[in-house]
Amino acid sequence: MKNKYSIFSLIKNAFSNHENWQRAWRDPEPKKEYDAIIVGGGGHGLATAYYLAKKHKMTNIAVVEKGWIGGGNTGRNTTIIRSNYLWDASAGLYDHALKIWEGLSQELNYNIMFSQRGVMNLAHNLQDVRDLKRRTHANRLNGIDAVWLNTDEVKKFCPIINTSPDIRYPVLGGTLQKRAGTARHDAVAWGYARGADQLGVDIIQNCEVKGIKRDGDQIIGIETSKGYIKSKKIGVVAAGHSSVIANMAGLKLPLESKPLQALVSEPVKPIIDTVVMSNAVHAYVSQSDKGELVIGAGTDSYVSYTQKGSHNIVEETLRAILELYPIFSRMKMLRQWGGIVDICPDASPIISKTQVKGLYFNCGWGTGGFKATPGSGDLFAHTIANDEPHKLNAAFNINRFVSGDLVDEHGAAAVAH
Amino acid sequence: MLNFETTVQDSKSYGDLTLSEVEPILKINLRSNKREFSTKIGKLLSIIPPIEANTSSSNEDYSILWLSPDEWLIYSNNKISYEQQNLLEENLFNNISNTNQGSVTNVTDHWVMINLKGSKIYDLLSKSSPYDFKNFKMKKGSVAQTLLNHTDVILHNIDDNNLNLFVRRSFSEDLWLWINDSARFL
Amino acid sequence: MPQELRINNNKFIDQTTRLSFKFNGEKLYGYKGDTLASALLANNIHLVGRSFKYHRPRGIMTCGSEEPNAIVQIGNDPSLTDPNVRATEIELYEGLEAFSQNCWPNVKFDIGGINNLLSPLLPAGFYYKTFMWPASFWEKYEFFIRHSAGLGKSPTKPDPDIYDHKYYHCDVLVVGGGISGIMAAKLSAENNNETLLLDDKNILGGATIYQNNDCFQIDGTHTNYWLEKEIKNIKNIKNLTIKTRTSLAAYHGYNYLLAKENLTDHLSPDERKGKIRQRLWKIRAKKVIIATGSIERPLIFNNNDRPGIMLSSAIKKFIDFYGVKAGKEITLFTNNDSAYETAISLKKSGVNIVSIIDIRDKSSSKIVKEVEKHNIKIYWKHTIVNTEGYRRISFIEIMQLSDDGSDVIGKKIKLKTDCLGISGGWTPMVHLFTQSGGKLKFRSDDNVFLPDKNKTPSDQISIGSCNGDFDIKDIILNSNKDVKTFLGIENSSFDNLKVESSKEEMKRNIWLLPSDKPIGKTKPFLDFQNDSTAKDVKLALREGFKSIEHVKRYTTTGMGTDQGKLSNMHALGIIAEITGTNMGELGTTTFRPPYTPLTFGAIVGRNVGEFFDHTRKTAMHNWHVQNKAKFENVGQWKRAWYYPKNGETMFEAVQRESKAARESVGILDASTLGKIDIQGTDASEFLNRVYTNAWSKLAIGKCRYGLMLNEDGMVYDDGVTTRLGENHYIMTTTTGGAANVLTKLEDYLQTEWPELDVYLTTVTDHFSTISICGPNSKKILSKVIPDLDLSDEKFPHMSFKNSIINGIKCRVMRISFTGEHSYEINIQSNYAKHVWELCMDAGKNYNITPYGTETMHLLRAEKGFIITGQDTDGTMTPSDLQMDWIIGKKKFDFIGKRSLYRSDTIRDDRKQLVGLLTDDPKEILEEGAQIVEKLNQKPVEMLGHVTSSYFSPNLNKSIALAVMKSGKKLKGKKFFVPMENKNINVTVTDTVFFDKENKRLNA
Amino acid sequence: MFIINCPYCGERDQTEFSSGGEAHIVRPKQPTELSDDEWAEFLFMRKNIKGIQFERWNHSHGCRKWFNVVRDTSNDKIHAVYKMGEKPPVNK
Repeated sequence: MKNKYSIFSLIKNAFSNHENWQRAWRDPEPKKEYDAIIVGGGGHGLATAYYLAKKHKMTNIAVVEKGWIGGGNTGRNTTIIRSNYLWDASAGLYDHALKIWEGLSQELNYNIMFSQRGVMNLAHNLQDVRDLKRRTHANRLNGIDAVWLNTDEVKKFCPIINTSPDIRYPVLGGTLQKRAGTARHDAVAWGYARGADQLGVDIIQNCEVKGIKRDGDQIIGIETSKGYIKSKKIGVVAAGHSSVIANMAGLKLPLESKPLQALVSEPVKPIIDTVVMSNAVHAYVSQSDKGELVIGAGTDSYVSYTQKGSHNIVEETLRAILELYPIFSRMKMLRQWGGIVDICPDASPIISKTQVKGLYFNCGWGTGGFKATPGSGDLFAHTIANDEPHKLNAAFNINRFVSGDLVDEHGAAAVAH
Repeated sequence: MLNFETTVQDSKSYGDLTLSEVEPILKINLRSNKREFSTKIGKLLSIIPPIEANTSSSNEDYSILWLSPDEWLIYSNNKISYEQQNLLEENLFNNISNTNQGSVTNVTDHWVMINLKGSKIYDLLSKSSPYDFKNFKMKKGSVAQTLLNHTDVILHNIDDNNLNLFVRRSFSEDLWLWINDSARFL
Repeated sequence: MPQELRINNNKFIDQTTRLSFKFNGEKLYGYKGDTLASALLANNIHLVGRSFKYHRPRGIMTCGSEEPNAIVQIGNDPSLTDPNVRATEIELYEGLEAFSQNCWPNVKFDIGGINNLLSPLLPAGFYYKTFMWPASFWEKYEFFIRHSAGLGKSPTKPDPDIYDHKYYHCDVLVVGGGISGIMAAKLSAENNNETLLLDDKNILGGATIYQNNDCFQIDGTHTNYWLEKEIKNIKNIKNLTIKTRTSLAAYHGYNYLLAKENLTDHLSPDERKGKIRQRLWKIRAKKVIIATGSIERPLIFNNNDRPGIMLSSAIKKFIDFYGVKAGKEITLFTNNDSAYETAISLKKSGVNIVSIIDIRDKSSSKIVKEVEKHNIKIYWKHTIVNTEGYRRISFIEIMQLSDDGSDVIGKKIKLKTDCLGISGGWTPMVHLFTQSGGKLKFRSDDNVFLPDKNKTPSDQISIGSCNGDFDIKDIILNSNKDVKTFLGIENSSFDNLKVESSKEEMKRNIWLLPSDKPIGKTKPFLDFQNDSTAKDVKLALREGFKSIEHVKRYTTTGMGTDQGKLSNMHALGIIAEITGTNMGELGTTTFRPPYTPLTFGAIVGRNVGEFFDHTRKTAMHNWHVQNKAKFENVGQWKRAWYYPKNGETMFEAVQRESKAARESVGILDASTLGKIDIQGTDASEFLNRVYTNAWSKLAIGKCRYGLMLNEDGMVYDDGVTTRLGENHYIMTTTTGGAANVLTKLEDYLQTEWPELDVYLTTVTDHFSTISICGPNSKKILSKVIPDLDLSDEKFPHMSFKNSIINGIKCRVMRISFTGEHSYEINIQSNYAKHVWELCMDAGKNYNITPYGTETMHLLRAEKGFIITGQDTDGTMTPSDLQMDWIIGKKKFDFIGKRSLYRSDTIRDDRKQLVGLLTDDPKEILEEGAQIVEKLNQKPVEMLGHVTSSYFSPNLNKSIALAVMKSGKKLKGKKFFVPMENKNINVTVTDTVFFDKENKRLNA
Repeated sequence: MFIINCPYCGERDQTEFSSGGEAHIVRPKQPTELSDDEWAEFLFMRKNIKGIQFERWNHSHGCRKWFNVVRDTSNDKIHAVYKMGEKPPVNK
């Protein structure tokens, strides 16, 4: 059993100048064979491994990661967590995740700093109002806390928003989910890694998958930069690189991988105490514990694996930010970066079996996967362990693209972040 | 006769830079990928549509701007009467559209034409156009379709530091405002 | 009062122009040419701010953009205040007001300083390990964490300043105006290249421009004099554009670079008026020469963060460039020769040097010998083990280093000093190079990462010290050679320069210098702003954070506003040492743009306020304004929404407009609909393929409604298309869909069906559309166009006529979106307002009523007509809309057809369009409200939602359209619409509420 | 921000163009004869290649022509452009 983290352990370790802290996770070499292998050591992959071990008692498993854990979209996103989705299937999935978030720090004994400071979505035209009201009604009936705010209530909840009726696209109202908020992204990966490691999961970093081995329709193992590893169950959680892995197994997925950018400002004293998102005027912003404004930009429209997007996307985003928050004009962009997001045609994820036995995919989270991390891991673990989806992820199968039963979240104007 | 009302109806100067909306002249969009099209236009207007990209051909009466390998914009260099405009449009339509040699579409009011003159016009344009004006600037008759303040524009170099800018009517007041605002800070 | 820390004879500072400024309320003065930092130092102020985590007192450490500590708030006007401004960068101006940040009540006494005492409890990542109990308390802890974090304060009022953009295309861009940049710019411009030279300072010349030392000479003169002459010369080259105060922010692919030009930040508030504050340059260069130089490294030792501890090179610049003594009793601490240059500069200006502490065994280079001549005490093979002084350094303690450098030996010596210059060698500024995609290589001689020539993207080079040349001889020789090769130049005026310098002979590097105390009891700071120490890095490694990115994130090293310019190399060095990895293999963390922070204002430029987004206006816009219309934003269009009269509410106005349109006549500006002119012999076939219904048999002069799908079978757009001639149609699209429809149709024509003879031309702006609707519409039209035969025989519903109004051609369609007898006049836009006025005039006696989009929506809902985007959401098929009639079943194919026959699109329990009536006819449903059958479930099963809802004045009851699961089968059934405070009873009906027999079309 | 060499207008800034995704996915001539699986393959399934990709771009703010681009999606380098209907200038 590892050190339990608490204020007492901090005090105790202070006396020994913090020289006796144990490793948060081991650094093992891969075994020859595992009962299951998770490809991809981001939040979703590590959570999947954690729940496989914890709930399904599969402890002879490994997570293989090309680089360092949490180094992909987990460490690059704007950390927004919410569950106010339109469709029942989405609402079920994301609210399942949100419920886990609410107790995750205690579950993992790792402070992931889940901060329920609320997420507000703004409406700027009449169709926005219809769409957001539709969503709010659906949320309420699905048991998700979401309320409609008129313009004055928006202003009251977040006074720095420019709610003047004279701006180009005035704020006509918005929705608020109070249980929503943000969490510390790195901590999520590290907390799950520590938890999984403690349960016996091998987390193998700097281990790139080079090939997927099949025997007919059955998966039998993976070629990696650290050698061949046998397993009859492979769960792929490789985000932007999902198609690359799928191609190794001879599959095509309904995905396109596109650059998504984000940026932070220099840190300042608290100025915005919630998360505000806007679809029509594409901008969303929150403030980190350090004081940086965390701002999400849009995706480029072309496929790219460079982790770099176009400057005009950043420019457009900040234009929208200054429209809604003209007080931020003198704030300075400190850092800007890009990630690779895998996007499905219906802006909903895939958590599914495939036509290859033992090969499972968890992908297509697009621009909004972080919020689903615990739920996605839990449901994917269920799917792998039972070779059947849980009822909460049944709708997110690959076959929906054949049958036409899409879960279209952008048609419904839900901001997909 | 009906009153017409254009959008900008204004002319402004900033130093040696002058901006003015040109009173509407005839504008016709041509499209064709047919072989005889060029000859036909040549016969009708005594001017051949340019084949070379980003160029124009002009005579005393008309300019024809290259827009794409199968699309051109004709405009009359001078104001001509409404009746004459109609005659020309019909003549073109009958000889091109009706003979299946391509399409002829009147776009006179689709575009607003603004004339920019002065030594700093390219400084003005470069505030919000990603286009490299180096060659355009030097070659009279050059045509560029690009973006100016995120708006589609067609630019036609008619002389040194003198160009015509075409912008869609519904965007024209907005772009005019931007041009004037930017001209203050040259 | 003369400033005793000022020296006089200095050419960069204009001592005749005195500037007064305030720091933390205290009135001080400096001179033109000062930065805030140099002016503060001249006033003997080192303590400028407090650190992020422990709130330790911090002073000015550097003289450039790498400054981690001396960052201040400028001004206190809520709209103009600037947080986190580096005192080392901001130029002094008359009336400047600066404040220390991150301290309360003040910088000298800061309550937050208690964190320093608690620091044993606050190692790296402490927050991950605690604040978890009780579970609901995190937000309360977080409140305090947030308030003690952050640095400066955001402005709280809108920024009145103006920001500008400039696209710039050039042959060669030279970044950096130090000696190598000046040489490159000259060579480039003289050889017929349009060249742009950028430098972030107000004066060109980099560090050489104040390098006035006998050891460094070019052609027999001091390097500064030589460079001055060169700079004077290049200003006259015509191909060369020079921009100072312009810092390169980001280097993107395809040689696209962003630079920020500062135009007014150095001016007094009065001088700023009416000027642009900053301009963002968007540069496309055919070739780029990076000459960004290098910055000095600190040394990492116990308590190396006190005010008064500065980079040795900064002390040199303050004395040589600004004419300011950073202290009276200065000590230098070094591992290389650079500190000796500082020593000579100080000596020349009469500053007392306590001693030089050098970790090396010995050095006998020219410059060291020169220093020895001055009888300065040098402690070879010594290190500092501790420093003292809370608000300003007062003492240092030094000890001898063991041979392997891991320990200290011998007796501790205590020295009194008021300023300590530290020099840990140099780090090339490779940020831009790596941003552009270049890969680095490691040079172990002096532990630097350099651009790898073999992994440099084409069309760029790095020269000078950013390329690892630190000796002036190498800089000149290699810059000249490399630029010549890069630009294909044969001869250069720099070919035969005679350069003299002092060659560094001896190097010794220890990333973490030992102390006599155990490391746990020391505070060797790595990242001065974020307060991360070498201990933190060690802790991270101990806990298994192996990757450098993990260490960075766990310890927050390098994540401050200086982006780790000073700290990153040491963090890497320490990780490499502990893990036994070669630094080259370890690599660096990613250098993310921008190089220095960039204001949001500069990035956005003029596109704020009225220029945020385009406003598209119709030809009748001014009429609508004059007639008090309220406007609705539809895409970028402004559309008249309703026209309130005499204080009417929106509801009242819409009721009035709706009644008028059905009872007499209404008039609508429908100009925003997209219009596409379609010509060509295959035009009919084309329409067959893009619409769901059949078009071949449409007679000339007739109109038809069409529905367009996506390939996925979902409704995409709709509108009426009119056959003008055998091969000539005019298509209308929705307002929002206009541009996308055209692009999509062109895509099919160019890509899938190039064999079709079809030409598309948009005429959306050419034609304006005036819709006249209602039983008296015919009377109006006959007045406006008396010659037109409006009889039902000659001009039936769904047909069109060419006509003339007062000599101007127009097209008149008899089509209806309201179910009323209606006409649409399409006329050239420049005449449209006049025709509108003619119609208004003609309708005077018929109470002609202009109506807006809201009334239009209401009227069409009475008839059950859909609005794509409102009643559809990208998930509706034509059949879902109860529009099976519009699917040409016999047609071989059309866009989206195949998708309609997939297993889930043919299901009959899909959501389908229905009408809804509330049991209480006065009750108006909310658009977006959900519909349920059973209330007592959890979660409640939702069957659909309300898409459109109005109070119909013509039926005197509320009506609604909705989509519901299996809606087609539900007619007559009762459901609930649950609201927050009540449940509304509704009944499913037909979608057509008004005039089901369509009698009014021909009324 | 790429520079794209429009085969008709020449080199222009990326902002003048819009991307149209993977190229050479030909719309089936007889969609009705395809199975749901085959139709889904055309509609949704994409190679999403990391490496050399053949893709479509539209010079939407210029000549409005669609054309093909050969781009390496791992470094965004454009290797070639060619017109619709033309054979790729490099091996597919």
